Amino acid sequence: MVSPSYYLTLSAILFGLGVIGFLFKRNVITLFMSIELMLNAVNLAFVTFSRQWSELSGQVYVFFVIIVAAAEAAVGLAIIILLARNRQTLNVERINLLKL
Amino acid sequence: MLLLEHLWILLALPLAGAAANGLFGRHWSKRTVDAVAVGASGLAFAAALELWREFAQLPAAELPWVRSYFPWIVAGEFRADFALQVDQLTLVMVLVVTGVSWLIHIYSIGYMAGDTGYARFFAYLNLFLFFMLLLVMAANYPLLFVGWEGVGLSSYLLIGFWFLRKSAADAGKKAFIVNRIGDFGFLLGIFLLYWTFSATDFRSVLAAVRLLPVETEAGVLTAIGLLLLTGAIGKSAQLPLYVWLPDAMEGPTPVSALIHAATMVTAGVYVVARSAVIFVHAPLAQDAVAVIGCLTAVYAATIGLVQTDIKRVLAYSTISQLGYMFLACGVGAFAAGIFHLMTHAFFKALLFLAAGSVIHALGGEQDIRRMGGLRRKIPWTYGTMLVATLAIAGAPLFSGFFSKDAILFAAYVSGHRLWWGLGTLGAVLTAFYMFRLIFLVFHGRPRFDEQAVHVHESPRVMTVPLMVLAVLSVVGGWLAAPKLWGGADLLERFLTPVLEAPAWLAGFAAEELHALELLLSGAAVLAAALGFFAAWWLYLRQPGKPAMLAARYAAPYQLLLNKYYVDELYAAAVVRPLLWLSERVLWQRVDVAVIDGAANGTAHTARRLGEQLRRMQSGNARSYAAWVIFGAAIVTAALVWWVQ
Amino acid sequence: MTLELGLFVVLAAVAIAGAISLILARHPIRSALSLIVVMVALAGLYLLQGADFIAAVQVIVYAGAIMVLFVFVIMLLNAGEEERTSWSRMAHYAGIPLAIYLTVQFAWWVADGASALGLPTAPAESESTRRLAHLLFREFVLPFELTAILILVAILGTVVLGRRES
Amino acid sequence: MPENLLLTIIVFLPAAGALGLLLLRAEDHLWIRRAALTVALANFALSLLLLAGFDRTWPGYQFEEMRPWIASPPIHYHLGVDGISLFLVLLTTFLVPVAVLASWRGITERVRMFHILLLVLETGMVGVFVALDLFLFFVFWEVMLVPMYFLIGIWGHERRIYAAIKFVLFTMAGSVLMLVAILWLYAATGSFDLPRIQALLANGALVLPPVTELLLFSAFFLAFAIKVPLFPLHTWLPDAHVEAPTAGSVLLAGVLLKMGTYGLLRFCLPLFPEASRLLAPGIAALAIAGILYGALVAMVQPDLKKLIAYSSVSHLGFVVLGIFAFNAIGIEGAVYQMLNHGISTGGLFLVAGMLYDRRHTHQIDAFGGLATPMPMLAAFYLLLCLSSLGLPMLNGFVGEFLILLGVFRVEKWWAALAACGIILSAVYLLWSYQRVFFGAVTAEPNRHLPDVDRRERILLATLAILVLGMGIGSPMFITRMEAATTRMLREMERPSVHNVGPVAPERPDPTQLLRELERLRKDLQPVE
Amino acid sequence: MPPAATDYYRLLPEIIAAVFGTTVMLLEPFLRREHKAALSWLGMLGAAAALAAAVLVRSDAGPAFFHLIQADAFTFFLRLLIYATALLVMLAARAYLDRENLPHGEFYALVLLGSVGMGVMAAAAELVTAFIGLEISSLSTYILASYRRDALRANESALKYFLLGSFATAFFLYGVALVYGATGTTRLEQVAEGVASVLLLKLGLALVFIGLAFKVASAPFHVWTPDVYEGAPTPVTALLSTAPKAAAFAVLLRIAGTVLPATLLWFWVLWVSAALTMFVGNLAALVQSNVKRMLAYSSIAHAGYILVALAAGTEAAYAAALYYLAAYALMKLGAFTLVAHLAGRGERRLTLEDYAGLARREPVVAATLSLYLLSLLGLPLTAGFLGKFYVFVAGLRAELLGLVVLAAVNTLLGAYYYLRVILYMYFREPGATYEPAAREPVPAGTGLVLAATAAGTLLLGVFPGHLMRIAELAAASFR
Repeated sequence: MVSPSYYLTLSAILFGLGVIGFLFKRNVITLFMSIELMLNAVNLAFVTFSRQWSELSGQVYVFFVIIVAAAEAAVGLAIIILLARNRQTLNVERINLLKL
Repeated sequence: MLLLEHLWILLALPLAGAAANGLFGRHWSKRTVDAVAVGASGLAFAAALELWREFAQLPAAELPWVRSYFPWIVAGEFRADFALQVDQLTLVMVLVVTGVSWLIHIYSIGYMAGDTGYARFFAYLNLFLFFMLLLVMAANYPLLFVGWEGVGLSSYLLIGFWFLRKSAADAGKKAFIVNRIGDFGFLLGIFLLYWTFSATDFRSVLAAVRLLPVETEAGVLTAIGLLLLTGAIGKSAQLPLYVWLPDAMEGPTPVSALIHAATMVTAGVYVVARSAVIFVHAPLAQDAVAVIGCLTAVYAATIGLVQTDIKRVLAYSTISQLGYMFLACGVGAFAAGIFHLMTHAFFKALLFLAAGSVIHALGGEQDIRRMGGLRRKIPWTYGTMLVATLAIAGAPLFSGFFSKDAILFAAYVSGHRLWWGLGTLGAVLTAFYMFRLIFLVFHGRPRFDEQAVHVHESPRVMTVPLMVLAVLSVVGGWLAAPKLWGGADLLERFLTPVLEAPAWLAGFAAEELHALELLLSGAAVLAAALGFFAAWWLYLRQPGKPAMLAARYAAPYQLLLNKYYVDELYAAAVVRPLLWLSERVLWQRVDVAVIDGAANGTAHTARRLGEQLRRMQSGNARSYAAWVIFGAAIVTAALVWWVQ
Repeated sequence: MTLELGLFVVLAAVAIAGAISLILARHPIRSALSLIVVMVALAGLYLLQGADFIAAVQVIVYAGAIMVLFVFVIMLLNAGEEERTSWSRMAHYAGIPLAIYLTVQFAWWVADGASALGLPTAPAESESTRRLAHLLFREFVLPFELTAILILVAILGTVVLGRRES
Repeated sequence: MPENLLLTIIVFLPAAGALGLLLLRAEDHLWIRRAALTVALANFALSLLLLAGFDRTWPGYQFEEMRPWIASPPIHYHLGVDGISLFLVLLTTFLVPVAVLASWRGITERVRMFHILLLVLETGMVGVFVALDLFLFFVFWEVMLVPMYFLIGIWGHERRIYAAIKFVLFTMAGSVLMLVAILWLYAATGSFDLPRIQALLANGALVLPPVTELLLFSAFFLAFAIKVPLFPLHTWLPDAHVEAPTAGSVLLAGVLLKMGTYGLLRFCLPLFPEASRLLAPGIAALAIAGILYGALVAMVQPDLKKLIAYSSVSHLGFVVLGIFAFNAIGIEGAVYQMLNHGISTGGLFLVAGMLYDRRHTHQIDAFGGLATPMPMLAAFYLLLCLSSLGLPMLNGFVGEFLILLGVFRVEKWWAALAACGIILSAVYLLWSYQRVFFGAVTAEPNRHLPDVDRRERILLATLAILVLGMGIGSPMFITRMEAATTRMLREMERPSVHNVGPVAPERPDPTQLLRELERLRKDLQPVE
Repeated sequence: MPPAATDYYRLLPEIIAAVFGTTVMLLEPFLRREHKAALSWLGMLGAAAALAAAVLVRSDAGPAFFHLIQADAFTFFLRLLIYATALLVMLAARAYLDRENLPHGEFYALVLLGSVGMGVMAAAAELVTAFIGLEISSLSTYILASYRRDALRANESALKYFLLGSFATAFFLYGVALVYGATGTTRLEQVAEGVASVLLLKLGLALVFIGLAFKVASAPFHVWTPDVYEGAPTPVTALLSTAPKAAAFAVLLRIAGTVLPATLLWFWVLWVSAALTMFVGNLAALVQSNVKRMLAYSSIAHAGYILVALAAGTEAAYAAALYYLAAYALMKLGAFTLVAHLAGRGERRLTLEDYAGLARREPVVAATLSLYLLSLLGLPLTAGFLGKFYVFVAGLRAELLGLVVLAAVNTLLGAYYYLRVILYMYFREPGATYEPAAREPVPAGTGLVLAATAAGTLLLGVFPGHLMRIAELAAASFR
């Protein structure tokens, strides 16, 4: 049986990669994907802990997270589309009308 | 006993006059103004006479006679009442003040006739009389200080009476400020008195001082004495605070006569005499009085030698004579000081009024180099002024002869030969510059344009006071005349209950003293004669000589002419540095640069920090994320590692 | 090395590779596909841990629905390769190092903390999906219903944002 | 003392009046002025009732009102006056109508707002002097900033904005720390009630560690010192004074500065006697520095108002010095000097304002020879100058004299140094007077300036009467302060471990004892 | 055992809001264009009904839905705050939507549904429930921020808000997972009971804090705030700066109050964060010339003051924090509503210059805005002062002298820029940008909001007792 710490370490690494991605990417869509990656890492942690504690509630949480992710995706992509239409760019670096 | 019970009436009369003329005088005719002002001062004089009468009937046990009218300052345990007192000293002062003042009021009717500020002038004059009476009648030091400052105020107002002239306004301001410097000391003296005796009224303080031993070295009484002396120096224009008095001649001449010769400037002498007990118990302070008086007497006389403004000569003469009074007090002859104060009031007032009459006659000319030969044109003026000159020079049987003689005698007998010597030298100088004045003004040839100036004798209203004063200048000294044949000085005897009798008298036998008296009188007369002849020689016999001498001894002459450059010295050493310090350092550096700079700097720093923070807000979402990560790193590290 | 461990290693490697590829890929489509790979790998890991239902949902909803949406949007917007614009200095000099640090540090801490937990005490449950359903509709009925509102909001959002200007 | 509402009415009548002004049309300038004047005068009349009902023998607070306001934390609406605050209240209510009259001609824009602010300001000012609850005090203290900010900012002169901001920020810089100190005291005592906290401190129920006391004292002191203003925290003052409209300057100099010195007396000394004593030499040094510095800088000001402002720095230095003499003479002198300064400096600003109304400048250079066209104004101004420079028989002398006398008993050199200020005050006042009024008229526009009109004459004559009256009749005022001052000084003698000195046994006064019991009973009543 | 009626009863306000929100949404397509504005009445009715329900439910405090939520006094306080805010925002938005020609129905629906999420956050006694509440509120506010669809700034604001918000939420969620892992539960009451791994719990709580700190905009997680607040439609900014913030604070408070380890763990972080937040907010606000952005920075600063109370960590401090939240909501709502009105069509007039001489043109408006600003500054007799007062007292009682002094100093910084706005309105003459024609009367709804908030600001400033009593009861519910 694989130690939960392996899974958790993996989840931490994926979460971290999501964070790195958020910083590294410029395209707002990929930025958003990085967030999805982070959520996935969280899900992995939930599932692992769920097994750890023999508690199914962890899996319920994952279910919720997925729903949330879906809702977020819908809204987020809608915002992105709107923005792309209005500004003709997806580069987050160019979206800096508001500053200082 | 109306006036003894209601001493305030004496004060109320001139105050009412001042208030009436000050508030409504502008709308009144000249006659009404005259009536009010002269009436007020005349009534005051009458009241003073009545007071004298009533006073004479008082049993000695009731002296000093004090009446308290209302509490004036009460705080904590401190209490100063509005209390007036009468004793012999006060009475002499009151009589001199009201009498001379009344005469000068009358004189002013003529002298000021053409002035636009007629009512204002008389209001000020009455106000002065009020404060002067308050000064001499006050029963405690704080109230005396009221009069003290009050006469200073009146002096300020009257010097600057012709305020359109900058020099007049300047002079008034200067007088007030220099006096304030003295008052600073006076005030501290009062504080020290209160600190020492927990009282400020004369009766308690002086009684307490009598119980103390004579201080052989500097102690609290010495300190009090010196502080009071500081005040007196300011008010009586002694070294080094005399500088305001010559400038004060910017005021109308009656003012110079009343305030800057006869009365106000003698307030310093009055205070020293009033505090005689203190000075007697503090020999160091008393010596200081004498030294200052002596030096001033000679110093001012030397300057008087070469001055060319008729009023300035008289001003320096006043300073010099005040020095004599100080000298008298300093050697313990307070009564002599007061005596000289009185005679001086007569002849110096007369001199000024006569000088005013001359100026009047010449249409405002004050420079003696442009006078001359007036003797026949204004005989009354000439006659009275001559009388006064003889009095001040110490011609035998004139009042000044007796009073000055008493002072020099005291100086000599008390063992201060040097001071006597200096005093006698001063007498020579006095005689010299006074006769120089007389000769230059009234004798010789007119040095003014006789066509342009219509010389005329002054009206009766001006000459009558001159005559009265001339009489007084002659007879004023006869109170002491008995001394010449071994009798007692009547005034001195009258004043003795108040003033300490000089201790050194005890060491001499009466005959011995009398002999000495005659000897010293002779010396004084010789001194006066010397001065007279020198003046006669230089200004009548050899009129070209003075200019020659001035050319030969240019440096000393210039030094004297420029009054030893003291005004310039003060300006360079005190006034300008202070202005520079205030403007350049305190205001522009400390205030603007340092303090405001610090305040604005703080604001500026805050704004700069704000700008920095603002730059954080680059508008770039990725950098925002970086901030979040930055915070996350810190928070997690803090929680995991640092917090237990 | 058990089968489980072997599978874990393989899946974990795939997931990490996918994640890195997501970051490094310059075209959004590639990134999206990488993410799908990660998700599928994760689904495998869920299976490994006995979370069958979640694994299924992961594939169907996440990989299937959400990612399709992403791809669709990428196509719709005709997003090309990422521009290489200048870095924000903050993100460059502080952000990236810090993010890498955080990754390592998190992994370290989590591994450290998880080792304290030890191994699961009970074996994986049978019929977990049924129990899951019970949980979902009893104990967690509130969040469940709340997600309904969430979705309502999302719908509303797309309507608001996507509606043509009238 | 029966419960009555007099103080409440005096505090809030102006505010109510301000609301009333809202009912008038904004264009009705004359009626607005009249209404404001009526309210202000009515309030002055009411405050005279205080004087009438004041019991000069009773050392505690009078006309007390105490009502619960906020339950948690326990904050009371607690008002009261004693001999110290009584006259400050009177001064305030007196100066407000003066300010209204002073603005009669000078203020022509936004007249309604101006008077509303003026009246609101009055509420704040009176409130500060009568509040006995620390919280309430702070409320009034801060609230009064706002109208002043507007008064300076809207109706001020060229640099009004800078001055207004500076005024508020300086004041707030002190008051925020004071707030912290007040709250700290609350945290320590559970009460905001000044008498109660004082009682706790006095009977030893609460002992502040020396460092704490020092910190608390400093926090309070800073707030008050800025307000006074004590050198070197004074730089807001010249700016605020110069830029403020006449009414603002009058109230600023007349009342607002007194809040600082009043605060020192009401809070710093009784609450933190040890710290006060410890820091007294330093504070006295600052006060003396302020006296001399203010005078010297005043001397070289080219702007009349600025000159008067710096003279305030100098004068208030005297007041602070007197307070820190810790004896009845000095403190009574200080309180009296507060009143005097309010009147004479208020008056000076008034005249400066009248000159401004005519010439629209404060530059001394622009004047000269004004005594010729306007002799009455010159006379009044001279009187005020003389009062300000402490001429005996005028009010200023009594205060300065007592202060110096009180200080002299403590430390001779302080008094000696401070007395130099008396010389300097003569210098700058007379010099400026000469430059403004004496000499020939040089500038053409000055030649035909109108002399004082009826309104101005009434104003100035009132002030002149006060100046004279207070110079002669000072016991009428000071005897009423006596009891409160003595009480305060007694409160400073705390039975502490640090100084167990011989304290003269008090002669017990049966009626006083009863009163003490009465107040103790009141204090012990449970809150809510 | 399915949830009983009491469970639903205790959630009644949220249910009502959700029902009304849905109804508004469903009705919208069926109404004619000119009638759609009427939906605002329905929306407001919903908020009012939710408020009424909150009062109703108050008497029946207790847990519901298997301890996922707690309908206690604390929840009650926040429900009042949230639904009242929602009500006022809808009232104020009506005129704004008309002016900007924006659709009505969805706005009200989103506000109502969003407030359901916030209500859930306030009530949540379990982290995942709180998360879902947070998501509901976040999603609706993302959408609202972008409500002016064709305005570039609004788009950008929404995008930044969305990206960074989701990013931070992920942190929060990861924290929840770790807490779950460390303790086997996400129910707050049980978290402290069985801690299996302290390290994981610490990390988890740290991440939870980060997520929430982002939402309350405490430094250095505040960076998104100015941009988002500036870009969003102003009524939305009013909402953003108040209700979601309050809800996030509610979660923070509930965790800090219920989970003992959190209280201890967070202390220093809260301390530093409070100090930093105040300074960052105030200092940056000093140099703003855009009023809306300045108010955004001021929001940051105010979060700092509330964090002072959180750091104090006593019951009185929590009460103070709640009071502050209410006071803050009042003045911020008022201020932003006014800014929205003054900005004019297209939100063009937002700079200080545009405010120059406002007092001349619209004295009442200027006076009202001054009131809000003075309250934000913390001048006595306003709600803002008492908020600060309570916070300071609590801080001093918890012996946080240093932090309180810093807060006091910050008040001074705040004075500068708040007074500067007043200065422009009163002391300056109208500038070049002023167009006399652009003057618009205050719409009735806006006026009502202004009247209510102004009255509230004054009332809470003079008689804070009543609200404080409720706040104290609320804070006592963690006992």
